[in-house]
Amino acid sequence: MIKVLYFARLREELKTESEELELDESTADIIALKLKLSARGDLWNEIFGGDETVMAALNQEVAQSDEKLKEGDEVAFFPPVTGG
Amino acid sequence: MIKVLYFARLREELKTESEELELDESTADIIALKLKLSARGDLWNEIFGGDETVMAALNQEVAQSDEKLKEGDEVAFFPPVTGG
Amino acid sequence: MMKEIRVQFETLEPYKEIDALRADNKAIGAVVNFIGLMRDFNEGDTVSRMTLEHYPGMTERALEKIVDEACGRWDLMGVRVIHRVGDLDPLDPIVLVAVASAHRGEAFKACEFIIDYLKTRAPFWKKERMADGERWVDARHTDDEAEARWQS
Amino acid sequence: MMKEIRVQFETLEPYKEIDALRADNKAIGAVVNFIGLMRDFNEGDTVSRMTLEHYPGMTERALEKIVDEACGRWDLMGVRVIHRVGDLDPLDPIVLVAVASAHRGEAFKACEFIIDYLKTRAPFWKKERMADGERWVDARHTDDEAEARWQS
Repeated sequence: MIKVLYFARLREELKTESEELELDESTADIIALKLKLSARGDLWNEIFGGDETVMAALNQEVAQSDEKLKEGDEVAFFPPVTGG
Repeated sequence: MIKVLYFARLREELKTESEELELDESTADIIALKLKLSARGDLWNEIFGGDETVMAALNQEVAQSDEKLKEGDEVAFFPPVTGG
Repeated sequence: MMKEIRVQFETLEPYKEIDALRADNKAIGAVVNFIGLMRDFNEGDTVSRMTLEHYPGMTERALEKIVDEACGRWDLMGVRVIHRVGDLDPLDPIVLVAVASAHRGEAFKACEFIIDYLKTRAPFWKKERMADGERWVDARHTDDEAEARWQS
Repeated sequence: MMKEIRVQFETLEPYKEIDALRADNKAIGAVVNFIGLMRDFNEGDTVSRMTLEHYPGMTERALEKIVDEACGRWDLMGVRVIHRVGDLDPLDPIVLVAVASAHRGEAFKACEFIIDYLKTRAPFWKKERMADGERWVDARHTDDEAEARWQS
């Protein structure tokens, strides 16, 4: 299993704070995971399949799209940060 | 008359806080005034005739050596500033 | 090096933090601090309230990394980064970055470096409430430029 | 633009000044401030006390000029420059430069600009007291370099 978290605008629009997914082909790396999520259609497709800038973190560090996932990983998706 | 002020190390070493001088050839500009002061010998010569960095202000603005003096001017001599 | 990094729901009290940073250390000659405040106006609209969300765990790691990087680049005697989350009203401090050093040059650079990186790398998100609804704040392009300055 | 420039024998209270600078102005998004503090150590010696002398009249004019120059260069909402004179003990604030603006970049630049110019252009002189006597502080070469950065 991997844990997937959503923050800010994403969390609100997707009405999802977090979920657990099986680790398999469709969640092998972050880019695969994004494809899987966009396949859910509607807002999921708009957010993960479109032009929107979505940042990803792997185990609480900013991650690149091609980073491989392993059992127990925590992946987070969120819009560009606006703190400070 | 012109007024001449001394600050910090200069004030202490010369044991002079301020003095009034006649406006004449020997006080026509700041460089002439410095020559006049160094001619007093001893510490005056060391400070105004030597290698020491002495800054000059004319009417409370930093001044160049060749600035002309006129009746009522306030000239100040002091070491490089060290505030802040 | 005294280092303190905190994310809090409680009101941020900058002066208390600066006092704690100085901690009666007579070797400190310079304290530079940045206080980010909630404005009642943004992008042409009056903003009455703000909610700050963050990613617990990642936030602290990101801030630690930024502060450690600053400590590696400059000779510092103390750093404090305190960031608010939750609901804020206009005038409320959002963030404090306070840096102490023997001389001012390093404190200035480190303070600006930390806030520039925080703005682009620490997972905080602002949501503004206006008279006619609410909106998530968009990332500012100028923040990316500010960060990029340090990469040389 | 709220501007306050002061030279005082009384204890400098940075937090009071920063509060006055902010003055409940909800448009201020950034406050950057520099606090210069008396250190108990300089040039390898323990310093127990310090006396600051200045040139009344010229000091205020010089500070006004520096602040006006900063206000011309950057878009600021408030500037406060308060400088101590007289006798100081270690830990005492010597100078506060506090700058408020809508966004942080301008406040950082203006604050550093003002203290850099103050260090080389405002007529203050420090005298340090050590266990075995006293001495006038020499001007620092790095201060000239800091000022020169802004001349381009």
